[in-house]
Order: sequence, then C-alpha cells, then structure tokens
Amino acid sequence: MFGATSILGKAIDSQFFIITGICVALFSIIIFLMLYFSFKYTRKKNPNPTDIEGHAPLELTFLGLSIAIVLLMFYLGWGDYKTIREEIPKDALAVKATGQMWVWSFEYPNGKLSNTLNVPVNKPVRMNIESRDVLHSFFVPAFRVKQDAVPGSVKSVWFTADKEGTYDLFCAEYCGTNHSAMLSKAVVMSEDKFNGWLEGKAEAQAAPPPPGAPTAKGDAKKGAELYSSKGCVACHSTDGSKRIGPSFKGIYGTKVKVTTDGKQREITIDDEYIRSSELTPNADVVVGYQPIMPPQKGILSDGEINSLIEYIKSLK
Amino acid sequence: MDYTEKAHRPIKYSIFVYVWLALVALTWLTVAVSGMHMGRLSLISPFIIASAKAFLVVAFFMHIKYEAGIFRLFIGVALATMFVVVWLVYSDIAFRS
Amino acid sequence: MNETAEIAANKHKDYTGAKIGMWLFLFTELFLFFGPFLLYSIFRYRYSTDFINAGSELSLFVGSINTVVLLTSSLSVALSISALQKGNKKLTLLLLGVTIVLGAVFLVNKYFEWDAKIVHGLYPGAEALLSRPKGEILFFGLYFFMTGLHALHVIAGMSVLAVITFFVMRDKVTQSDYVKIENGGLYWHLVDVIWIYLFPLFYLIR
Amino acid sequence: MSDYAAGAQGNYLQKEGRGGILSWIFSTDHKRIGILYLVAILSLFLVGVTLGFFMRLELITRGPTIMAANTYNSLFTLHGVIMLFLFIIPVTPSVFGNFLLPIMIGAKDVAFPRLNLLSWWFYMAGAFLAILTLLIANGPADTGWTFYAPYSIRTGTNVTLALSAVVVLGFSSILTGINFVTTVHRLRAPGMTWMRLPLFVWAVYATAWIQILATPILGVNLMLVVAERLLGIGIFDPAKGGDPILYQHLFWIYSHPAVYIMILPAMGAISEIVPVFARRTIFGYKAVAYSSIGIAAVGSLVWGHHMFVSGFSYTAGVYFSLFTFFVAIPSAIKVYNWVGSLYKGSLEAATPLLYAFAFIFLFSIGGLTGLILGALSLNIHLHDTYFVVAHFHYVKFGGAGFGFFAALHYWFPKMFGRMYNTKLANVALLLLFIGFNTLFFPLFVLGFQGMPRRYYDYLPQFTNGQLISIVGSWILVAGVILMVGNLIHALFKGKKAQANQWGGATLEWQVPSPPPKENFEEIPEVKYGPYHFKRD
Repeated sequence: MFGATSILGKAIDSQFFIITGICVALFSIIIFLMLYFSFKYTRKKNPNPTDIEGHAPLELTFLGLSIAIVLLMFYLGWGDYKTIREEIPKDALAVKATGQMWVWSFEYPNGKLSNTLNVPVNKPVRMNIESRDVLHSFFVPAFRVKQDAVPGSVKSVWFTADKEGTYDLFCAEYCGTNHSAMLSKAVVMSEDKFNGWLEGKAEAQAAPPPPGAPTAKGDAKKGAELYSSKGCVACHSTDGSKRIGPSFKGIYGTKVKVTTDGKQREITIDDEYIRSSELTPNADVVVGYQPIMPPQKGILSDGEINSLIEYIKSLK
Repeated sequence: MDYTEKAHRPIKYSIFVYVWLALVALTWLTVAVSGMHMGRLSLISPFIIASAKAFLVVAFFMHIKYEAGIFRLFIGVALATMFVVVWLVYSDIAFRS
Repeated sequence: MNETAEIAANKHKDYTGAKIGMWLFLFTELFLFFGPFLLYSIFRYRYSTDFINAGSELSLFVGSINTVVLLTSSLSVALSISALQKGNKKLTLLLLGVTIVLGAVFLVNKYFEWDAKIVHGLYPGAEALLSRPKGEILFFGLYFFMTGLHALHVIAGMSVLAVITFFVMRDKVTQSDYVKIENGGLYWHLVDVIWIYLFPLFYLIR
Repeated sequence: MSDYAAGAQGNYLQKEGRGGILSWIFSTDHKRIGILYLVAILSLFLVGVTLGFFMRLELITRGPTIMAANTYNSLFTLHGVIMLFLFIIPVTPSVFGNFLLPIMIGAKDVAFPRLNLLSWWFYMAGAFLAILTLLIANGPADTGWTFYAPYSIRTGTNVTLALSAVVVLGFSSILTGINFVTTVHRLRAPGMTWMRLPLFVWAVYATAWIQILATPILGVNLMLVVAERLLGIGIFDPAKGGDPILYQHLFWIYSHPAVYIMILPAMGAISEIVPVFARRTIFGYKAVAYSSIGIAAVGSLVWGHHMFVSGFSYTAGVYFSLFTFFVAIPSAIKVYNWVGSLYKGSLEAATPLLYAFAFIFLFSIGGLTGLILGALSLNIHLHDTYFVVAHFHYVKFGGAGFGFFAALHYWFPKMFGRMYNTKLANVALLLLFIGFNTLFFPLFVLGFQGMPRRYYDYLPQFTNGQLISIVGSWILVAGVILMVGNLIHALFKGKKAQANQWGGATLEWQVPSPPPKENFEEIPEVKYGPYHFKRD
C-alpha cells in the first residue's frame, strides 16, 4: 500500500523521504535542545540566569542555513512538478475522464466508455479531466497523481504505471453528499490484455456517448444507458434496495408522500412528477429523504428525460 | 497641558475650486479620448487619467498633502499589497494552459 | 515627551488617531472593491469583444453626468470642512446640504439607468441576458454587482453626512472640534475615488 | 512590590452602576470586552469540540454508524466554520489582545472603545447566524468551511445564511484590527518605544494589519457567492462563463493569511512566557519582533499553495511554492530564538511554560510537515488527503490552540486574581498532549496512504489508523474537560493570586490582579525593555 506503482511516483517517493528526513533531523535538533536546556538550566541548578540579548553571527548563520535548506527542498519538489505539468509525452494514450456527482466515467480514443480506468502497463497515459457539474478531483494514490476536474475546462495529468494490479481511484475534492462513494478502480494490465479489452464489446456498465440530437420520444433502452452514464446509479437502485434516494423499482404509478414548501402532501408518481424531480428536484421531496439531488436543468435534454421516464416505467 | 492639532490651518477655498476644475477637465479629456480608436493606448489611457484624478482627490480633498508622513506610509502599504495580489493572480491567469 | 506619549498620558482627544482609524477603515472599503476590480480585469482580458459590445450599450452621457455630479459633491464637502474651520457655520450647513442633494441626484440617475436595462431584460438571471454571449453575461453581472455595491456606499455616505449636518447644527461639531466632519468627508471622497475607477470600467471601453 | 503603584480605585470585575449583565454587555472597558469574548469563544470552542468528537465517532465503523452522509457533511462544515471563524481566528487577539494590549503599552483603553464593543456585538451576531443555520429549514451548509464554488452555488442547504455569518464576523475582525493598529501607534506610554514593546504586542500588531487588509477580500468574495445564489450573476459559474478557480484565489487571499491571524498572537504569547520563566531576556528581540512583520508580509504571498492541483497555471505553482518555503524562515527564527532563550536561563517548570513546550513541539511538527506539503511534486499526492488534515490541525490546534491554552494559564491569575490548581492543570496538559498526538499523528500515515479528506466512509485498509485516531479523540476530550473544569473551579474557589504571580517584567504585572478599572492611576513612564528582570 505504501510504495508507488508508477515511474514518476517512485521519484516522488524518494523526494518525500529526503525532505521528510531533513524535517525529522531539524525537529530532533530543536526538541533535543529544548529538553537539554530545560534539564540543565533549572532554577535549582542555575539560580542566576545570564542575559544574552542575541548573537549576530550565530543568528545570521541560522538564517543562511535555513534559506539554503528551504531552497533545496523547493528545488527538489519543482523538478517533477515540471515533468507532470509541462512535459506530457506526445505518444501517451489519451483517456478522457469525466467526473459528475458521484461517478467517474472514462472514454478511450476509440470511443469506448467505462466506469473503471483500464490502462496498459509501462505505457504513458494522459488523463484529460473534466467535470459535468461541480469540482471533483481525480486521484490514484498508487500512481501519486491528482488533478481537479473543473467544469468548463479540461485539465491534464499523466502517469506511467509500472506494475500490473488493481488500484483504488478516489474523488479527492469534496463534491456533495455522496463524495465518499465516488470511488472507482484503476486496473493496470498487460498491453495485449488491454488491447483486447479496448477492442472488445461494451461492458454492461459502459454507455455509448449521449446522442447529439435529442429525440422527442423516450426510449427505455436509452434510458437505461443514461441511468448509468449520468450517475443516477450512485443514489437510486433498480432492485428495491434503499440508497441515498428512493429506488426506481416498481415506483412508477405509486403514491408517495412528499414535502412541498414545508408541507406534506400525497402525490402520484407520473411523467410530470419525474420530470419536475429532474429539473427542480428539491421542490417536492419524498418524505424520509434529504433535499440533496442536484438539479439536472441544462444537463439533461427533454428527450433524455423522456427516455429516463420510459426506463423507470419499465422497472416493474 | 493642552493638546493642539499641529499645522491645520484651513485650506483655501480657491485651491479646492482649482482642483475641481482640473477634475472636470480630466473627465472631459477621458471621454474625448475614448472616442478615438488608438488600440492598446485606449485601453490604458482611461486608467492613467483615472489615477491622475484619484491622486488629485486623495492629495487635496482628502488632505494627504497636508497630513503627517505616516498616512502616506499606510497608503503605500495598501497599494503595495494590491500590486502584489495582482501580480500573483496574473501569474496564474496569464499562463494558464 | 513625544506626541503619542502625551496622548497616552492625558487622554486628550486624539485627532490624528481618529483619522488613522478612518483611513484604515477606508483601506478595507478599497479592498472590498479591489476584489471585483480584479475579477473584472480577468474577464475583460478573456472576453474583450463581448465586454466592448456590452459596454457600448451603456449610456456614456449619463455616466459622464454622474461623474461630474459626484466630483462636484466632493468639492462641496471639501469646502464645507474649510468653512467650518473658518467658523462659518451657515456656509458649512449649506455646503453639506448641497453634497447630500448631489448624492441623491446621483442615485436618481442611477435608478433610471438601471431601470432602462432591467426593462430590456438585461439583469442577472434574466432569460434575455442568458441567451447572450458569456462575456456579456459576466459584464452585466459585474456591472450590477459593482454599481449596486457602490450605490450602497453612496447611501451610507449620505447618511453619515446627514448625521454630521445634525451635529453641526447642535454645535457638537465645531470650529475647534471638527474631526467628525473630516472623517465623514474622507468617507465621501473615497466613494468618489471608487467611482472615478468604475466610470472607465463600464462606460469608456469601446 | 512594583515600580508603578496603583491606587484603590477598585478592580474591573467589581460591580459597576446597577451591575448585572447589562453592565457587561454594554461596557466599553477593554478588559470587560476581553472577558466577554473569552466566555463566548470558549463556549463555541466546546461546541466545536463536540462536533469534532462526533465526526470521529461516526468513522468508528465503515458505512453508516450514527448518522447519514449529509449529516456528516454538515457536521464537518459546521466544525470548520465554528473552529476557524468563531474560535481560532478571533480567540487570541480578541481575548488577550483586548485585555492586555492597552495595559502592556501603558494605555487606559484602546483607541476606539465604543467601536471595540461594536465588534463584540458583530461577533455575537455572526455566531448567532452561524447557529441559526442549524435551526431553520434546508439544514446547515454542507459545503465544507471553504464554500468552494460551484458546489456552494448549487446546494440547497443554508449556504447564504452561513456566508452572511462569515461576512458579519469579518466586520468584527476588521474593527478589532483597526482598533489595535491605531492603539499601538497612538497610545503608547512615555518611554514605550517600538523597541520596548512586548513581543505579544508586536505579534498582535502584525495580526491586525492582516485583519484589515485581507478580510475585505474574503467578504466581497462571499458576497459574490451570495449574489450568485440569489441573483445568478455568474462570476464563478462556468455555465455562465465564470471561473470557479477565481473563487479559490479570492478565498485563499484571505484565508491563508488568516492562518497567520491564528498563529501569530499565539507565537506572541509564547514569546512572553519563555523569557519570564527562564528569568532572562529573550534571545534576539529584534529578530522575533521583525519576524512577526515578516510572517504577516510573506504570509500574504503564499495562498496559491492550496491550489497546486486546482488546475491553475504552472508558473503560479512555482511562484507560490517558492514563497511558501520562504515563509517558513521567520517562523523558524522564532523557534530558534525561543529555544535559544532557554540557554543559561533559570527555568521554573510552571504550567504555562510546560504548555509553551507542548506548543513548540506540536507547532514544529505542523510547520515542518508544511514544508513537505509545500514541495510541488509531493503536494500533488498529498493534497486533499488526511495528511493535510493532520498538518493543519498540528498548526492550528497544536500551534494556535495550545498557544492559547498557554496564554490562558499564564494570564489567568492576572485576569481573575485567582490561581488554578497547577497539578490538575499539568495533568490536563498531559492528557491533551497524548490525546492530540494519538488523534492526529495517524492521519499523516493515512494521508500518505491516500485517504482523502471529508470522507464519510473509508476503504478497509484505513481501518486501523481510523481506530487509533478515534481513541485519541476520547483522550483529547477528557483533557479539554479537565482543563476547562479546573479553570472554572479556580474562578470561584481558587487561591488569591499575587499581583505579579510569575515575576514578569511587562507592565500588566505591575498593576494589581485583577487590574483596576482605569488600568493605571497615573500613566507610567517606561524605562526598561519588556524582559529586563534584573531591576535591583
């Protein structure tokens, strides 16, 4: 768990140990002197203190040494930051990572989509990171990389994983209720295996890119794809189990109690209610749940909402 | 012991009127200049003129010309802080990829 | 004994101290506007065409009139201090009154200007504005935020000057004890200085 | 007994006028205002501790334990808001700055006593608004104390109210700063030259400048977020062309210097305590005094180190990292000089000095781990993990918090004229010290392993570290209870304290304990430096 499994990560680790080593040494000197003086010069042992107002050569020496030490540390940290930020290899495999509340999706150059990050071993990978809603942060501790996902722009970071295996992938920038569940895995595999995966059939989790022209009529199949690609899956189950939000299973047509402007009322779940729950989710909140759903206004098109309605209808 | 403000004779009315005339003239100038299209200069000139106006207000209307040096020192501290903040924020804005 | 020591020892009224306090407060006001100024400059840099297009929709005439109004009010308040120091109470009251009226004129102009924009749907959050280019949305957002914040300061300044007028009437602020009117004047001048920079920001870019 | 005799005008605690609570909450006496702050701030500190305790407790098992995810998120937001804006930023300047600064420079009060009272009222109003977010519909803000846009624009919780609370608290902070700068410039007693100012005064003076110059930028930044929420002006909202990274700039332009608002006065208190209990002058007075100004100045240039992975420019990253390393130097100078001041001293192991030692120990860890975080490449890995959480708790709690406790135990006999039980105080310190390290040290390890902060849940590999940390929180809470209990007991039942309980040489020890209403019958003339112990 401690060691880095990327090439730059190993370099960063060695700098971590150098800098931490210097810090531990400085700390030890300070604490040793503090304790040594406080045992040597107690009031009993040394009843007559000596006033020493200062010692210019000593103080200047400390000042000079401090400047030298911090400049060294700065220099150590600078080098690899430059590599990570400014020297992205041209031949790196470009993977688009999109963060949204509260799920990651990864898109490969050939259009393949996935919710886990699969990468080949020993090949540089460039992550182009963006966000659909709020700030997120792409973080794989084992590779020692992190980069915020900022809505409205694409930020890049790169790494070369050097050991096959499955590693944790986190969201490191607080993004709301389910922030701590915005987890995924980074799977490092041999190049052959990776190529096979890349050319293989789309997985159940993966969804094709949202259609350019919104269709007016809903389509349950498209709805199912949107359900996972738009992140509904993070809060709403389809098997009746309770998550952050109500499960979609068999929900259509039933009556539920909702809170509207602080008052409770009963409502039937129909097309209209689902539509308003997408656009202004906090207007009518089902009793027993928190008003935390992010509004989808401007994120989902009318056609997409219709598809989701069809999909929810289909879950009996 | 009586404590008296030092050197605070009333400032002449005429000085203020001259300053006001200068301010109005500068306002006219800046409006006039903004009509001409001078490229980069038309971006900078309104701010040079505005700073001249602000200087006049601060120096005369706000009496800084007549006050003790400590006021100028304080203003210097505030302006230096602004300068540094602008510089550092622009180290991001100007070089963002 | 130096000056500060003298004050400490005898707890006399400390005019310089009062003015130092006022100036420090003015700095905080200055930094309050400095933040949006900085944001303005950044967005101006990124969306310069949009900003120029949006700026040309504001009335340069009204802006210039308001600038002159505010400069004149600064003159009258500066004169009122000299008048009081010379012992001319009547003139002081007259000049303070003129200042407050000019402040009101400024606000009335501002009201009509805002109103004209709002009628055309150019206000933050309006559909008409949101359909425009992003730079124009930002321009009008900043325009309303900054001139609104400035208008609040004009109102605050007018209230301060009204209180001081009252003090002058009741002889609580006099020829020998005039630090309150000086500080009130300083505040009014700051409001003016901020406007001096707001004016080119919104009206003179083209 | 003392160089500057004080007459029998009665002390500031004695009944005044009709007495009662009104004679306190409308008093313009800087000492009474200091006590008002102490009561309010300590109460809120206990609230903050409770919130932190439950946050830790929630993590005792994986998955939901005692609360839902959004409750946890509100809890850490409120913990942050209370601990930072209501406790650690105001505590040392407002309590001890108010109570002691005028006495230390030989003045009868601050420059603007009524403004001083007003800033306490602003503080209370801010506290009220912050608590109010809990009680009204939609629930307390769940954004984290940093209120990062665009999440803070989108969430349905009471963010607007929480932001208003912070803005109001900003007013309080600004007015206090204005008061202190003016007071130090104008009201020093005869002979109290700049080079004879106690180091605590230097530290509070430097702090006051940061309060004046940085706070308004935070204020306007939060006002812009409010305007985004209410009017939709779009400055930070990418959908309208805005830029969320600019929010972070404006936020940290204040909030990084705010760290120095927290730590500088605590450093000032340590600089008072060390020489008094070593009975010798401080080593390198000028270096310590100027380093306060240095920290305030350079500390204003480093805010970007919160943003190394935010996606801002590479160039900015390099600048901010360099300045971050430079700001370590004045802090290091202070630590060297405190340790140097022990050399050839005559040390008395009294409670305040022990607290000061704990401060030096914990602050050194906090400061040095700050260097690790300031290194650009390491920050990429460590940013927004528990490593950062551990680092800033070592600085803010281990540093500023323990510094405040040290100051409290040092000046308690002066403020209330009574002494606490020193044995119990030392036991409380031991509990606090052990509890603190058990709570926060494991977080360094967890952070390096990759545990992100603000997580309601965690992966199995982090379980052990979390458990050790949670046990630490129990010890820490026990320490806090013992410390506060001991002081409250002393307030009513403590032994009478002497005028100069510790043998200090600064002016506050030359007046009776508690100080008289007017501080000094006659303004003293200062003839010595602040740490000149050999008078006779």
